[in-house]
Amino acid sequence: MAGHISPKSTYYAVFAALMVGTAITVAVAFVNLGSFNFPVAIGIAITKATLVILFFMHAKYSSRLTKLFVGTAFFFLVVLLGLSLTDYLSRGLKTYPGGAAGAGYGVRTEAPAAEPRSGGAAEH
Amino acid sequence: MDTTMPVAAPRVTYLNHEHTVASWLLTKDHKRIGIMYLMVVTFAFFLGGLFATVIRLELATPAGDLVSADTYNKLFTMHGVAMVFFVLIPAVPAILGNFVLPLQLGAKDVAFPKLNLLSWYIFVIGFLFTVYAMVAGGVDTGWTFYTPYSSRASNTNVVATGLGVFITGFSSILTGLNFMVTIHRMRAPGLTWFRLPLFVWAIYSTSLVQILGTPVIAITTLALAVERFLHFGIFDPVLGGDPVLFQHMFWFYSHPAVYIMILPPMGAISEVIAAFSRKSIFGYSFVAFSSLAIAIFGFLVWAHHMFVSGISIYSALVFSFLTYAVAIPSAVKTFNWAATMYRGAIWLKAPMIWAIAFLGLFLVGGLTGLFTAALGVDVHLHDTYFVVAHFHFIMVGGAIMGYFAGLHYWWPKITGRMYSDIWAKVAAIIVFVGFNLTFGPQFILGYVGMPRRYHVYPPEFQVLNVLSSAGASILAVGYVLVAIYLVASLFYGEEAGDNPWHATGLEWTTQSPPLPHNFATQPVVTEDAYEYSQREIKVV
Amino acid sequence: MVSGIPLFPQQGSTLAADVDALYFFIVAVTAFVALLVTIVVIYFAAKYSTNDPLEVGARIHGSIPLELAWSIIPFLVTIVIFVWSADVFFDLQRPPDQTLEIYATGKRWMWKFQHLDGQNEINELHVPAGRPVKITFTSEDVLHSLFFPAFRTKADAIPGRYSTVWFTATLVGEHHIFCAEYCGTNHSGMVGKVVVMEQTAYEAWLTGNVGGGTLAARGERLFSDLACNTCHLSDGRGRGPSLANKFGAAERLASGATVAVDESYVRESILTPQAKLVDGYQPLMPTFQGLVSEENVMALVEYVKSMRVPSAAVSRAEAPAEPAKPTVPQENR
Amino acid sequence: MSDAIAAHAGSHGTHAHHNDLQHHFDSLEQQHEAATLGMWLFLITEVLFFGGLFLAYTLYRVWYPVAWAEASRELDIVLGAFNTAVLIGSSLTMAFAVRAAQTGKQRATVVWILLTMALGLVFLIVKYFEYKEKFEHHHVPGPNFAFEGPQAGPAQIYFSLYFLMTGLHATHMIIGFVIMAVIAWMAHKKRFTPEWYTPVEISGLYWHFVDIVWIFLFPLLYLVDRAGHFA
Repeated sequence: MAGHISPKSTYYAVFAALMVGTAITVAVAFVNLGSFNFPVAIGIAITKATLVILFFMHAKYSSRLTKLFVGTAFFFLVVLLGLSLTDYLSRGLKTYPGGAAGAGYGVRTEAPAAEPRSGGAAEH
Repeated sequence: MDTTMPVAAPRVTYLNHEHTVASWLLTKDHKRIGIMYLMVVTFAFFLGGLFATVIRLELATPAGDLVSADTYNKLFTMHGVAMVFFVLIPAVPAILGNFVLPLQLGAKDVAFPKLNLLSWYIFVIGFLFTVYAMVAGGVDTGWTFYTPYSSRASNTNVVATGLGVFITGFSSILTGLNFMVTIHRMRAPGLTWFRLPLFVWAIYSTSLVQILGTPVIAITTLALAVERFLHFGIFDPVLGGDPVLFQHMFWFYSHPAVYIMILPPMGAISEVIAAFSRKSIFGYSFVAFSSLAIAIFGFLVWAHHMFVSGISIYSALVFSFLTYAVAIPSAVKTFNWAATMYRGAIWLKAPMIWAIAFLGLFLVGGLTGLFTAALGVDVHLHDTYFVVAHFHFIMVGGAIMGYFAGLHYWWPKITGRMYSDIWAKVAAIIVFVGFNLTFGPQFILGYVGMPRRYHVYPPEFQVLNVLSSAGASILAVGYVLVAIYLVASLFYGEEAGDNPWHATGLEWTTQSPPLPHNFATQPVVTEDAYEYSQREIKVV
Repeated sequence: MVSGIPLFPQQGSTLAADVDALYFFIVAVTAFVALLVTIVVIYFAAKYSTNDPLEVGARIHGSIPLELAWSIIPFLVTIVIFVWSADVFFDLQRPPDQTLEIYATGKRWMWKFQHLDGQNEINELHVPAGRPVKITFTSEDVLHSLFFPAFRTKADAIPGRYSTVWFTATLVGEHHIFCAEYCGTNHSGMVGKVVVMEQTAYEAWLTGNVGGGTLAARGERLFSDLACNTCHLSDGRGRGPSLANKFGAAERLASGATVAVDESYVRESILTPQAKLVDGYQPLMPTFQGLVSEENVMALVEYVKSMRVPSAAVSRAEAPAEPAKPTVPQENR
Repeated sequence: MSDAIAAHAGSHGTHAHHNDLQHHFDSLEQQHEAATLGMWLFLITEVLFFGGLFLAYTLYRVWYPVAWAEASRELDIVLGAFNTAVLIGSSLTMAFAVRAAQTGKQRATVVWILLTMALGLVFLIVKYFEYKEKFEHHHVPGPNFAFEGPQAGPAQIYFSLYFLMTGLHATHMIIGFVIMAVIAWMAHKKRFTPEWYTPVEISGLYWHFVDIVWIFLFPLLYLVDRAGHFA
């Protein structure tokens, strides 16, 4: 059974990239990007995780079936988060004149429209 | 492909090659493990049935005159927990799947036999936890464990029950994992994906749901346990938490769990209908892929349990639409089963009678789902007896009837004995009639407004409730009858022979009961499943 | 005895007939499919039955056109049901502009209703026929669900936030109120009745059951008892924002976001004042969590609502007569 | 999954060609593929297991940004970053352990695994001191929870999630530590060859996964609003 044997240099390179990624994510956290801090942090984490999966876990050299399973896991994770958030992110939308669906959900980040009570568009 | 070897009597079988208790408790043989699941699940089934009996007796009158309100609440909770987690979810995958799957694949065992045994022990430990919770005072949250009632208000054994469910979940995950690897890596030479029996496709799809869904219920019950036990706050509205989040997480598993219950029986039904129509299944690839489609789409519809729970109405719209999408593959399966019977040579033996009864009840169960998926109607029907009737038609009329069809079909292979065909048919008819009488009136009860989980109810609902209770007593007779003649067959049943149904499929090519390692020689597959008319030229 | 079996619930509201029409449409569709498949299966089982175990069936493997037909046709039918049901659902979820408002609280195991004119009821609710009624409610402990079978509507009562149901009752008489979400020991005892009365009888009932002033008046008393008025000065010079004309407006928050001031937001501001701080004010307000009951919060909410200058608050005397069939307002007016 | 390892570790089949081949497999290749596939499936389960907590985290972070910002500042970013580096380092040593097993360097395999375990231990010790600090500051959710200011309620939700997420992660670390001890012992007994090193590989998969979880937990828990947007 001949598994793929990566050269040591690959592992050192991935390790270096992960450490740099850690440094960047800490540094960026201290820069005020407004509401973009969260997505940037997640983006860096996803990149780091991808490196670990591809090289340390040899997914890059694995069968198509293994790759499919890795994709499946993340697809259903997105389903869990995404479909739940269809509820939470649309609760602030107007359901009837002057009301939103739940406690203080009618919050939005942009300036209010001229017409009061026109309902919010999104959460924070 | 007759690979059976003539063996001098008494034959060596998986049942008689070892006799000690240890040879059972430490077995790595998938067939023996299947039987061990059968024992525990049957016990849980009659335990849950006992709770149901008391529930129906109590509801025969509008007043709460048989048991107290607290006792009643515990009864329906424990009925739900026992039936859902310890009967419906393990019944077909863990019993029939364990026994039949490696045989159908032409494998010597599942991929990880020790893991398989470990799964059984985990299952039993989880069950013991739950039984302990029941014996030590019971639990009264409903099997849905909604917060904040379960985390703050109830003063019953929520944590112990939750841990029982948590532990059992790992058994389910590991079984699914084991089967999935087995199907990928242990198929006999020549057994390509599109030659697989449809039962294998169903088990594969089920395993996918078990692997993807069960961890979410595990983390949900764990979060509930720490919230209740250590006073953490994750769903606690007092701290600003959202009780509805619990429902999202709970149903992310518990809706697909319905497909863990119903997909494997659907697979068994495909086997039975093809075998007793002596015909290739109609639209093989459509039936096969509809299993996968149900498994995947099943994860996209969970919030249809929450249309009046305070979710956004736009989200409700999305989930209602997706729910209709998942209805289609189930409909496709049903139509294909009916079409399979067209110009078949239909042999009306007991398994086929159970399968036809399944078709009738599953049809009603599936179609009434169209009501509860319809937003405008569900606002009225939600949490009424209509829902109770609907899911019993799916879970009992569908899953349990399908399980019985499969059990009757493979019983001669499992035990080597044939039960009484006539009694089996009588039992099927009794169960069918009793079932309809029990749950049919509940549709009307729900529509006229009787909420579920009611210990006492307004007197105008009594007549329908009495009908339902009467039906339940008929149903109970039917189930006890099944237990009697199946047990009797072990002692008085005729030798079944290796292939009493003249069916295709590798499991029928070995002896009954099978050899300890399944096959005398490695089977090789050269044709599609269900090739009854194999000598004729294949035309599609 | 048999005549006493209810097969159909009473149609007690304007929307009940709409729900029932959809219900019977689905009954028709499903009954047709169920009968069709049942007849086909029984016919095949009878016609092709054999006792020769070695006989084999015909060599048929499937048919793509049939598969497509019985996938696409049911899908189209379900789309019809989906669209229709969504329409009914939106009617059920969106009350008209002008409604008679009632507040309710669920707690184990009773429903408490508060009328704007100060009448309080437990497990009994008097409403006039022919006028849209909107109930704003919450729970003090666990989940409940306020269910009016005769009006075909229900919604869960969730601790920590407000839910609403609305209906225009049409059938004078008494109808059930149920708790539909399991809530513990006496869940099945958490029932009541809604008494639908003719307008004149309703007026008489209201005057015969006057409580201690209107709900808003009770809220005003609480407003000073709890010393809210020491900061929330109406001229806007207080340490807290003026509440005059606030209800229904959009409030700018310290975080830069804006929030629509509705019942839920007022409730949240009383119980967790720091959650959505108004722009330009210090986070000085203490929480009233645990100090004010949900019923009193509702009185305060109603008082804040009454501070609108051209009062649009609907009270019994000045409410215009509503048409029996309310029109659903346009999305953005 | 530890059983999957044990299944391979403990069985000595009667087949002459290789004593690590179990009777129900036809070849070592098939056995290896089955084991790695099983481990990947188990990791899918793990993704969804933590996924439920990520859902709760995302929801409440969106709802309570200020509480999240304030509560997160109670965590020690230096310790968090240090532990991140330690775990990434342990992933590197684990990768080298697998490589050593692949190339038949049995001595090196043992050394790399022991290094991996040492780094894991360092992580857990640091975590212990972090937890201890939380106990002392009454940041453990429950009746004794204390948090200054108006955000106490949502902050308690934050710390509930913090302890659940890091606690489950630490539990996985401890399980991984035990698995590594078994693998190190097996490697010491020269049980692995370039033809058969499956247990090292699939334990490595598990270890890397635990590392990945931390790669997400670190920014999610420690780095919320360090820039002071919601200060």
